[in-house]
Amino acid sequence: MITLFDFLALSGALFAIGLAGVFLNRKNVILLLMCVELLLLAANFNFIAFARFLNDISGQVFVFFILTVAAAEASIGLAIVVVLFRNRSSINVDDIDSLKH
Amino acid sequence: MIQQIVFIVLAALTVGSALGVITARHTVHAALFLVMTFVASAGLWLLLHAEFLALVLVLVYVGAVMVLFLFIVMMLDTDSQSLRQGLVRYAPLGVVVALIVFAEIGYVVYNRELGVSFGTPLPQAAGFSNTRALGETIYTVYAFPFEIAAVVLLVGIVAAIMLTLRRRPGVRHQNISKQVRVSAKRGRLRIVNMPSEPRPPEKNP
Amino acid sequence: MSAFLPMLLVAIVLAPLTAAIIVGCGMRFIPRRAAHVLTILAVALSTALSAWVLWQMVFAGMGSYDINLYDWGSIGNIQFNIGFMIDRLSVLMMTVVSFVSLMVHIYTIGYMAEDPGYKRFFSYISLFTFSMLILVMANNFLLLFIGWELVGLVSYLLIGFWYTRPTAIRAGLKAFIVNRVGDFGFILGIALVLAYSGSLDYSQVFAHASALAGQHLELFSGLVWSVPTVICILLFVGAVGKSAQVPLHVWLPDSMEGPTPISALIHAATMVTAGIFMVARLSPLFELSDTALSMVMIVGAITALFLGLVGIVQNDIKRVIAYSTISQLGYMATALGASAYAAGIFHLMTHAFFKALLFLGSGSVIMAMHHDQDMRNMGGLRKYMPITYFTFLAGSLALIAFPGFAGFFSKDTIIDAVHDSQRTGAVFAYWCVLLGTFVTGLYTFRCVFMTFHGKERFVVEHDAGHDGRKELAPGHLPHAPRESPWVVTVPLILLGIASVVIGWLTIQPLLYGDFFGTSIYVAPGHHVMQKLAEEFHGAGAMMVASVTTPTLWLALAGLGVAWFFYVFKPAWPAVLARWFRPLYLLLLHKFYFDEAYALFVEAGSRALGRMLWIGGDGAVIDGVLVDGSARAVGWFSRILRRGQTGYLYHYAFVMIIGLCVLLGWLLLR
Amino acid sequence: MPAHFPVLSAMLWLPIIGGCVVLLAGRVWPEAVRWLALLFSVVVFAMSIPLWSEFNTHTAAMQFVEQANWIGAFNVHYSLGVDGISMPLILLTNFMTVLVVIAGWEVIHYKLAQYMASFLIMAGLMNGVFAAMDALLFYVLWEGMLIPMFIIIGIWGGPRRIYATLKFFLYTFFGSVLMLVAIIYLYLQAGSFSIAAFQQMPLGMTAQVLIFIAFLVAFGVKVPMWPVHTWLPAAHVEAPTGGSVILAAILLKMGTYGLLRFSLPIAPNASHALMWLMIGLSLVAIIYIGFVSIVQTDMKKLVAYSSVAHMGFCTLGFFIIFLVLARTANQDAAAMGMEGGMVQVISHGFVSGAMFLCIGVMYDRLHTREISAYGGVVNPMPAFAFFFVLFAMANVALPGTSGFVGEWMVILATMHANFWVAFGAAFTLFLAAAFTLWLIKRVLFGPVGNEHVAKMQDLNKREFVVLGLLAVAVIWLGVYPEPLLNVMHASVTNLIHQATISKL
Repeated sequence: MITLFDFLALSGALFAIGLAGVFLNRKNVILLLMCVELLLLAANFNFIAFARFLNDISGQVFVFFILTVAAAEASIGLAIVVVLFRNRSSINVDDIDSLKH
Repeated sequence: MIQQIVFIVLAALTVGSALGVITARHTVHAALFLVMTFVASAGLWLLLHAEFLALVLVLVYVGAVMVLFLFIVMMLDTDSQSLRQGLVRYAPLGVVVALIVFAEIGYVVYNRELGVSFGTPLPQAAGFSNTRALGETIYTVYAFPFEIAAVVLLVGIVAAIMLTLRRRPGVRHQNISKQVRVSAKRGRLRIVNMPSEPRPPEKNP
Repeated sequence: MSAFLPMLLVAIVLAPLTAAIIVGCGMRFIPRRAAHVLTILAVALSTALSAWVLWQMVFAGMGSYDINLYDWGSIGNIQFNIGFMIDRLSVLMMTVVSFVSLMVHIYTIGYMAEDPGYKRFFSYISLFTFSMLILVMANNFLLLFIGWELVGLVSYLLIGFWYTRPTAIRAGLKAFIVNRVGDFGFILGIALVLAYSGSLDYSQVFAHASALAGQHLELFSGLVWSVPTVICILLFVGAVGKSAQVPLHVWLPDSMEGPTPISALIHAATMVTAGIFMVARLSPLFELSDTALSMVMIVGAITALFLGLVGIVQNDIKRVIAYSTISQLGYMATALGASAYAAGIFHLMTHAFFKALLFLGSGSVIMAMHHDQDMRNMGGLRKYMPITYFTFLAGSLALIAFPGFAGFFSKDTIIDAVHDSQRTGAVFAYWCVLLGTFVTGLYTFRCVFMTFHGKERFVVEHDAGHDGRKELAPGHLPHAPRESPWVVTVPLILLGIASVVIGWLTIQPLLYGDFFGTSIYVAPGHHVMQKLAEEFHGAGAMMVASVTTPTLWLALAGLGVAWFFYVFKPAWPAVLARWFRPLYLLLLHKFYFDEAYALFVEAGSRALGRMLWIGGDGAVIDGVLVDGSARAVGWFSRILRRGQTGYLYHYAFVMIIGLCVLLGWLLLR
Repeated sequence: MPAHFPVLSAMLWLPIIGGCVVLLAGRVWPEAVRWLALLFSVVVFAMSIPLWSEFNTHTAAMQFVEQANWIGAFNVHYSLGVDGISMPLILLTNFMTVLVVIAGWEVIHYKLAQYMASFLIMAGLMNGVFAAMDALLFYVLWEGMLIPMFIIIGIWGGPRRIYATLKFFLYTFFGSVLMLVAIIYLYLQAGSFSIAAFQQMPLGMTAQVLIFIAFLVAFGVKVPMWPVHTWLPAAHVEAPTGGSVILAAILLKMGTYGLLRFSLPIAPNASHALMWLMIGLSLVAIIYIGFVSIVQTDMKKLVAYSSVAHMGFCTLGFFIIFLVLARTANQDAAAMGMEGGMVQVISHGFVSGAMFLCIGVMYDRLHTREISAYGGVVNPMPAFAFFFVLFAMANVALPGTSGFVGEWMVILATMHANFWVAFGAAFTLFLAAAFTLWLIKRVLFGPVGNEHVAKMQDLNKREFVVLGLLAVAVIWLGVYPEPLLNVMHASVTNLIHQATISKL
């Protein structure tokens, strides 16, 4: 039998990998966005698993919304990356430091 | 039994490709790994009887969002070598943090009473349609949030367009509406009132 | 009669004020002639009405009169009123003030004839008359103080009348500020009166004066003062300022920068005597404190002698008279200190006439000399301006107390009164005032001889242009000195007559008759005047008796010395000045009062101000407290800023790690 | 005017509406801006006259009261009312606003509509501050009023205006934040924001002392008391003439008003315990600042410092009451001190406003405030010199001018309490004379200082009207202050009563 625990463990692993990805690929904005997608995916896993095991469809509704927002986020994030690249010819996070100077 | 085998395979595939996302040398590879993760996840969601969302994940995420990612990655001429510099510097920290978070999550999941029965999902009635149930809930209970989600997407579209819109100087346009609106009285013709006889010459110019 | 009187009193006061306002505000619109006609009519009205009230009081048996006009302000039981108290003392002052003011008004027509500020001047002196009248007519301390300050204001404005002269405006400022130092004590004294008697009305305060006597005040811990002593000393500080007593006399000589009519009116006859009047008016309070009266006497005596000495070395004709004024005010103060208030007021009155005369006479001389005031450039003017000479001489004789002239009666009485006084310091005061007569004789006739006798030390330049427009060096005149016009000489003659006869006529009623009645209070045991009254056998007898007193001979000795040095051997004074150089310098520098004040008060307060401003406000408050706290915040922020690297991923890391820690804390707690 | 007419609301809102109308007119009809501003200010002033004429002088209760719910959840009310302490201040505000509008008539060219609107809006807010009976309403208006002043100094100010506005804003804001804390504490204790409830509520000694100090910082900055006065010279020097006038004439008065409305009645025991602190600070203000004023070289700074010294008299008069009552139990003498302080408040409004206007008149001609740039101004400008000397004399507290009344009453009341305090207070007699008349001497008198001075034009009609109105006010108050005292008396007596009963 596949238990709830299995799914939660899997989502935990995905979440941890997403976090580690933020640390590893700290310079590449596109990869950072991908890591965020991983984090969201982990969260979605939890929702769906709980929806299944509690037999409550609302969990899936939330996933639906999260997907919506994630899509919007990804599109705007990528648009920003494009503008950024256009202005700076780089997507290196190290170069985005006008807040510091 | 088959389900368990499928689960193990898909879970391994998910975790493995997720690891691939964060460790891939090239951004394109990372994106492709992410596609793999999503596809495997969609399979897992099918196991959880979330057929509609599994399909949405594949169609919208893999089909649209990830393509967009690949588009951008390929469109921008990024120097992936410089981006990977100093990768190891924070890697131990990342691993430690990831382990800690994983341990914490595991602790929560394992030790705390979550209020649900582990391992025994309730059986579903015959003829149950996941899509129909989801649709009934979304269009009744969550109708208003659903509309807001639509607005969020609209805003996302508008914002993305506005951000990337570029006005190039020196491009000649035709402004049709301006051309149509033009009239003789406004702007084209000016009637100047001139004195009919010349002024006496001023002493000091 | 009594329904009519308040209106009449208000008319006395308001007539000059109205004239002053009309002339002052309408300065641009009314002609010059209207300015003097209007003000003179107003002051003449005041004079006539005052004289009428005086007549009513003395001969028609009118009693004293106390009336409140309106309620200036009231807080529960504390009432501040505007009201008049008319008794024999105030009505005498009113008459003297308005009469002298009238004379000065008339004189001004001639003296200021060519001045561009003609109308302004008339406005000011009318305003002054108003202020002085409310000062003397007040029935409470508030109105007294109001009048007291207003005369100070007008004095300030008039000393600085020629506002383009730096010395004049400086003198005006000095006069005001020095007077304010006196007022500092005055207002504290008034405040004490209110605090201990609950009222500011003379009648109330005097009625409860005896209750004050028993009260004490601990100013310094362990040092207990009686309340009347503190009050009277503080009030007298005001008088010291206003009446130019040591050490606040320094403003009066400088005030001679003002036009001469003002010197006559304000700085000789009326305003400077306000302090004397005030002490006499408040005699019921002063009688409670022997200490305060001793102080009054000693200060007065010092002023009388030592500032007279300064007069000997001055060369500016007006300054000589100014120092004589200070000295004579010292005599008056000494009389007050000896409880001889009547004698003090009597001297005030005679002095008002003859000193106004002297100033107006000197003004006449100054006009003839084309506004040159240095006596070293005069001499022999007697034959050019006989009227001025004889009136001036009359005034001088009155000043040195020559028998028969007004000053004789008043000054001799003062000296006798001080002689008889038993008060602490009376012996010292007696010797001061006695020696003072010699000094008076000396400087007065030095002035007369240098101005009117001897060689002519001025040069007449006939070719200098008859219009006199060309600037001439001091001592150079475009034409020979001439007698002044009638508007100048008539007041001189009138005042001259008054200076001769006023003492003779009024000594009997004023000093030994019961003229002042209840308006001056002398405590039992302080009656020096009673003793004098027993020895008094009429004005003629007093004159005869004076031959046997040292006073006359000292004065004549002064006169003789003056004649010797300034007519007989005019070269000797310079030799003497060389021989006694330190003494000469001391006198020439007026005992270095001005220098000391300039150094300690003026420069000192400026240095203190600068120190407080730059050191206190700038360095401590702004530097340490305000900027210091700003710097502390800045320092703290600089440390915090290190955390803000500006790198996106650092913020992300902090968020993630924070999340970890938060989660861990939630789990482990 | 009908009896139920909400006159105080009109005082509060009409100027604000007027300000908006003027702003609008600046866009659509710029020629009318001046006249509209004048119209509104005069109408408001005219409407405030009934406050005086229909005022009941026999009661200390609030009059012309208006009450409405504002924020029900927190028990906040929109409640307005005046007593004898606030009513004269409202009249003063509206009077000075008229003068400021006239004074800016042709001097201001840059953004005229905004300038006029700022003053109108500020007048409304200040009226509201004086009329508010609800602490939160008071606080909101108090803070709101900072904004127009901030704008006035920041836009029409001198070269260092940004520094001055920041200093001004930070100082006052620092104080008022503490006040907000105190108000919230009091609300939690009383369950309502009504000032009257605050005044009646018992409070422990520690709480009283803390509240007193919080209010003291807020109001002391505004008064301003030594040592939190250094923003004032900076702000005055940089502010335009109208700003200086309102700043000196009204804004400072809000500090003294706050002391009377909040500190004394809400924390009477703390006031009593800390009276020596207040008396000491007042005396320091009078003497220390007097000396500092002497050495100023900038005319506006000099008058600003002299304001600090004069406001010292107000606070001295307010807090001497405890000492007077302790020494003599003489209620009338205590009332005299407090009323003297109040008269000084009003009088200083006229006098300092007039002084700043006079300096503004000269500044408009020569564009400098340095004393040394002038000299002999009386020669080209005799009429101006008349007014300047008159107001200088009021600044010196010469009898017959309004400046005298307050100082006289305060010194006399102080003498009931302590000789040496009165002695210190009386220093003002010659310190004020020294710095004011020395200024007059250097600026007005003497030969014409330079060719710029020689070219100065005498007052025009507009300036003459402004200064003339002030001169009338100054002399009227000096010659006959009884009407003003009469208005205040009942409220002051009540306040002294409140301040002397223990709330422990």
